[in-house]
Amino acid sequence: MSAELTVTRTARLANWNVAIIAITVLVLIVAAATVDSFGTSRNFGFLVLDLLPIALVALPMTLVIVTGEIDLSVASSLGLSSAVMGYLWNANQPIETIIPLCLLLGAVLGAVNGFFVTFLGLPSLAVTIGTLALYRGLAFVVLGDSAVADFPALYTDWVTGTIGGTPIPNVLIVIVVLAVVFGVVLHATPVGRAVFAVGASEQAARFAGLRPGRLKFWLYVASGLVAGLAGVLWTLRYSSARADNGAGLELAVVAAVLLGGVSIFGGRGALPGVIAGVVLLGALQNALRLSDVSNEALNVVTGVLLIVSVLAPNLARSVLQRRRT
Amino acid sequence: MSSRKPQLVAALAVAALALTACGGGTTKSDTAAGNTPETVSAGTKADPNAPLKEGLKIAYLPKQLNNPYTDVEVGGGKVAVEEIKGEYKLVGPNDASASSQVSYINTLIQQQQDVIVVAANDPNAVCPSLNQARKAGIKVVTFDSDAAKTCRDAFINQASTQGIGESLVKMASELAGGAGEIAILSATPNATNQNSWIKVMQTELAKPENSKLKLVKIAYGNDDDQKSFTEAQGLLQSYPNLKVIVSPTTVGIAAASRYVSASSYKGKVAITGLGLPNQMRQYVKDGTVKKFALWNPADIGYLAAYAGAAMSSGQITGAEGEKFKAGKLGEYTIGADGEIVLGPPTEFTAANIDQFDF
Amino acid sequence: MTAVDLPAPRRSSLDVVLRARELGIVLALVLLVAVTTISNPRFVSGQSIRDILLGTAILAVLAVGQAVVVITRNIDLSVGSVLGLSAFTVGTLLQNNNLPVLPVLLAGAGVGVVCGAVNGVLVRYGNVPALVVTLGTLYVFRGITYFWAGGSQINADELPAAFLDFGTATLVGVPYLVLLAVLVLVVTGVVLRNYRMGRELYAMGSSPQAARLAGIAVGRRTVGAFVVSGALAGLAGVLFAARFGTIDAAAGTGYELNVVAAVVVGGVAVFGGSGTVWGAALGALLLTTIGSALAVLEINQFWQQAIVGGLILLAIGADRLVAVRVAAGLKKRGSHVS
Amino acid sequence: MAAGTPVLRVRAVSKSFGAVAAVREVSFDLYGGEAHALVGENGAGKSTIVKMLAGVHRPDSGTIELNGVPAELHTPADAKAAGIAVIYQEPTLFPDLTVAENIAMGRQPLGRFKTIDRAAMVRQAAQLFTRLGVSIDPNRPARGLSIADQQLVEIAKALSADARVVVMDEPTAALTGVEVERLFAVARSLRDDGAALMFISHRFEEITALCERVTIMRDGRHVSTELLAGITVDEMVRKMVGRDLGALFPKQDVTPGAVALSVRDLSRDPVFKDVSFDVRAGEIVALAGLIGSGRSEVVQSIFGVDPRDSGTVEIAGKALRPSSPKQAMAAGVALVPEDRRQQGLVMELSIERNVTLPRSRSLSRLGFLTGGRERRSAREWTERLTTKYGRLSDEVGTLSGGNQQKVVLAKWLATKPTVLIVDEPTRGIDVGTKAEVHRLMSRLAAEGVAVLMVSSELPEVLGMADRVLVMREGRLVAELDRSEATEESVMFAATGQEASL
Repeated sequence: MSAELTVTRTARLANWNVAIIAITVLVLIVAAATVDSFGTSRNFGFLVLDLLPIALVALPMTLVIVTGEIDLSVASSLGLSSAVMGYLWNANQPIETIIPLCLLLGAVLGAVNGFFVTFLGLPSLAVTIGTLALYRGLAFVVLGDSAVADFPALYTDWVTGTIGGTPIPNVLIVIVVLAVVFGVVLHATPVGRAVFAVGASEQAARFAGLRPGRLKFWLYVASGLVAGLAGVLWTLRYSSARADNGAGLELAVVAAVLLGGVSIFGGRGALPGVIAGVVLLGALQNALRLSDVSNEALNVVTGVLLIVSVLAPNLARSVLQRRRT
Repeated sequence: MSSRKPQLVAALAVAALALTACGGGTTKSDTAAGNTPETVSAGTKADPNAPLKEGLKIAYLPKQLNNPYTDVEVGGGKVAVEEIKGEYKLVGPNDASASSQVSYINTLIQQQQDVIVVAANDPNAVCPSLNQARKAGIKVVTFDSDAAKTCRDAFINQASTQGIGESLVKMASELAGGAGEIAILSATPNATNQNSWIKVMQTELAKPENSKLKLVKIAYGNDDDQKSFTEAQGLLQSYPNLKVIVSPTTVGIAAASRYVSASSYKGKVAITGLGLPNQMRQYVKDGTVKKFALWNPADIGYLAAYAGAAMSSGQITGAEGEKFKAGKLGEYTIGADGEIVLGPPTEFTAANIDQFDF
Repeated sequence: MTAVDLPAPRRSSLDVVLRARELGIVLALVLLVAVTTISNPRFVSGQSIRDILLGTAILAVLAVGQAVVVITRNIDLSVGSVLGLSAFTVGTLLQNNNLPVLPVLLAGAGVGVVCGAVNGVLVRYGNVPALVVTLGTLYVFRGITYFWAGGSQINADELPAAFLDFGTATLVGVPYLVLLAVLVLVVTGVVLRNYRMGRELYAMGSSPQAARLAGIAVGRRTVGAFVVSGALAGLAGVLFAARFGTIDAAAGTGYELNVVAAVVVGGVAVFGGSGTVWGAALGALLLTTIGSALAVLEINQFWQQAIVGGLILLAIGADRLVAVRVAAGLKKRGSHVS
Repeated sequence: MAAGTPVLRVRAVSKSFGAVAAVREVSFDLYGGEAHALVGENGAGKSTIVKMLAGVHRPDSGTIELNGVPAELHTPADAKAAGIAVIYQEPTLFPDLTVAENIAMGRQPLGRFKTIDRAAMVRQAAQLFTRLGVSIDPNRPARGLSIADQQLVEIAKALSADARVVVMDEPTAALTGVEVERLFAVARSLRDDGAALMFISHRFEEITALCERVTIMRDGRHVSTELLAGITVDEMVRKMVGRDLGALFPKQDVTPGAVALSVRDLSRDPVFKDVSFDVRAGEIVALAGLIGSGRSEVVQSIFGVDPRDSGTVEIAGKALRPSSPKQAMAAGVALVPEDRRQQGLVMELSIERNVTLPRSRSLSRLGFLTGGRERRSAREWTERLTTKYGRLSDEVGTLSGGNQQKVVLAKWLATKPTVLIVDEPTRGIDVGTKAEVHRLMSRLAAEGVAVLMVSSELPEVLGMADRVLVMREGRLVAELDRSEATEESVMFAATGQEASL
């Protein structure tokens, strides 16, 4: 079973990564050519802002999923970070204190996930469904149903603004910097090598002297930290701290990561593919909306893409095998 | 997975605390004064005699789609837009979230609409985008739920806040027989409309003639059918002596009526508030609901279209005192802060409900 | 070496633990009800109990279906969307159209069967993990409902009175919906416990590889489990329509998390092989009761979600600790050749 | 032995996995009332034959006939329906279900309305256990059963099926002498009832005690089928191995140096207890014993991947913390684990990544890995071990067993260990590679590396080791010098009884 299967698997991964990037580029070109005002610089800004939270959260999520785990609590961590930001702002704390505290909070929330998953050895799916409810609930406890606004214009303007006179949004810097950091960590450091090894075979990784538990713990911390950051940016972008900010985002993030060719079983995936997945989802959404296609269609497209991203390579493989025998 | 990370996190925390200790940085009280609202110039002076432009692109962005009340409102808007030979468009999220509305506003800017008629899910969150729209020359008219005053050109108020609040208390008092416990089942705790009505109600209830009415609880059903349903359930359990539930939201009143009509409380607890005749007809006929009120929502959308068109055509700028004609509804005058009041609400009872279909 | 006298088959310690697992939920329930009742005696009034049971009925039907899938080491996140699609289908069928209740129930379940079959076939024959498939169909089924509904809503006054009566009528004080949920629970519970088919589902979840080697028709059973989950979600859609009377395309949005929570709190292991539908139903009852109790206790309703989250963590954490202790106990009870 | 039509007839079956031909044109017959042994070295293709009979694998060519009719064994269910019961090397139980349910799965006794009659099911299980002479509570879950008990449940399962063909793939590996005797009694009664028995074992005394005929396989091919009465153990071994034994094990004599690895009172409940021994530089020490005697657990505990309850491990006089493979690696310990596919290699990763995985930190520059150094290092070490592969970026799973083992060795030798622990270093690899591995170990010892070898292959133990440590049921029961170590003495220590070789 092994030999042939694994050969095609390598090919499959490479293919899918190339395929998803190609599809994304194609969609961008087609959209720019056919959808009015899709290609404008202003729309580019909107597009980047719209996919900002998904893009950020998808980065650590990629690493978490490559180790064979999952973090469904990210959107709730984002919401809690936003709620706490609003709460502290109402309590008249300086924003310069609030932001680092929200990042710290995110890291702590991630650490709680990490604790349950690695130290207690509980399945991450169940744990993070639990913290998904818990963190969102706490966000409501902190801020109730109210919204906090009036964040300083200096900050909100930066988040929605562009670099100098260029049409490049400021937040793109954040995305690019973090994407590079996570990309390098995953693909060009010993930590990244460990991530793949742990995801492909935790036991073999342990026998190679790696510490899967610690690694996963810190990945959850990173996931929480980035979710906290995304919460801060979300709040500043809408100038509105609310407990329900980002609700449901986790599904879009997981969809983007899987669409990017990361195996839900762990051990496989590449960051460029994930970025392509994020951009593809965001661009499709944007273009469809500009063409007055309803949200509903988008839901269907997202769902179908998600399934096809895993199904298509599987089918291709079985067709290939059938032909060979 | 290096051992340096804990130190890093600790350092971050220390840095944060140090900042607090120094007392430096920007706080809410600093910005409250400093955050001058962005003003977008209203453009040239109004010319009351300018003709209404044809082919205006008028887009409606309600709080969310799939809400029957909203459907009636925008339905009225569609009629008006057709009357003035404009292009009608309806977009909106499936969830009542501000962030999705922002994406839609951005899309509408891209599509170079002439007028955006919006019901804000969060008065502040939509502000930056609305101002971007206004900078791009789009007129912004809010309805249903206002956005911050600094980021829209006009607000269509379904009725004066005072009028609705008073009429809600009047109905409650009649149904309670002038004395007893009443409770409010509202939309979300930060819903602009509901909160201002509740404020008026509270002032009214404080008056001596209403001293025997006791407001025991304000519950929030989040304009979610099921949530409202369970909240009504909770109210009746917690307050056995409750006489009236006042629900100033169409979702809430329908849910509460549905619960009561099928429960043992029917006939003992009265429901009133703001509701849609079509949704309430059944409960009025089976006696659960004696009376409730509402303005004609279709007229709101209708008025909004005319206000937006008048503004886009340069007839008005949104300044207080300006007048414009709104088709079959006649002439309207813009009030303070760009508010345009539709008119007094209608009361519905078993006697008249069959005359209305919305 | 002599033939041994076998000890009479005795209740194993694990059995006791499993019972204790469900006992734990019952205890939590009793405690919760007691505390709430002390603060407000009307909490145990007939109407209040009826309301809680009605609320539980829908969640429990979903939880039973979910438990069947989870026991086979899969998950079905699409149940909320299936419920929505089924509720809207039923609403449309009944819109100004007086059909008897039974065909309506079947129609709702039928919608669910189709959805469940799609999930099952993709999982089994497409080799796509259940999490991915049902996450995808969560979007797809919901999208289809929105397409179809196009923003319309079906109101109670458009539904035949007979159907709405079904939502509120009772038999000796017990609402029909609750009876239906109990029926579903009992049938599924008995099949899972006392029929070969049911035991094979446990076997598949306990060790997929061993199940294949044991000649279990893993493919058929997997599809079957998803079909059951879909059918029950479809049925829940009918119950939803009957209870709430107002149906729009958003019906049941976000239900999947409550359902998974109920199942996990009810002691069904997320990695399959153990747990019962009774536990899942109890989990649903506990979650619903917490919701009602918070309103009565006038605790900020915002705590509800946080409490649910905490409960999930508590449940899986406690299960883990118990499992470790039981495993240690079992190891010491090896066999002995006499 | 009954004559007439064979119950099972295997005709010229072949099966390949990718480029590897596991079974080539193998034919043999099984008669009712016969106990038939299948022997061969590890990797000879025995397990593949078993899996084809079980319906897990389908033959690429050739046929399997049951009672003279070609059988299509596409799925395990087909095999089960055809009356073939298989007892696997590794038990395949459902941990969450009770023992009784495990036995009855798919054949549960039914009561009214086709419901499962639990009482009858438990009774059946109890009767089977009585027949086997063991006491396992039918109501307990399978989780937590010892390997031996699991094996017994598997046997009960096969018994309950009333199978016409019972295939036993090393069922006795983890059983004690008494349990083996009992099993054989049951097997004989099955055989006398007319069932055909296929028995796979590495213990020749068991084969001769139970079976009438033997089929010998080598490298996926059928070598011969003979009456056991007409063949000696020596001849059998020669046919299995296909060469002279002596030349295989080129251990050079080395004068041992200082103590490199010192283990004192190492315990881990319930796997092993009070294990103490030393390994000196330049020495090869073998850890022998039956499967399940705790050998692998001991070395895993030394390396730190498994925890330990008490005891000390010192490398060149320096104590190792428990549960820290990282520290063990830093101290110069390397472990080539027992299970290559699960423990030794990350099968989905490339050859290059596998070879450099333990060293990725030391190969990085300023914390970054750009690929070049890893590639160069991987090439250097795979070449040193003459590994055959297409490209370094190929998944390691695409290699043959022998080359996979070379990758594992390359991976660990590259860490320049002073203490090399190898667990079953030649399991499932071809003869040529086996010799290479042995030469390599010998050379390493000559260079002053202390080698601790766990092996179940007695000839390998006797040929390679300077000293043999024997474990039985978690305890170190004997230490034999090269001169004292014979198959008899090792087996005696390992089983605690007189072996009849």
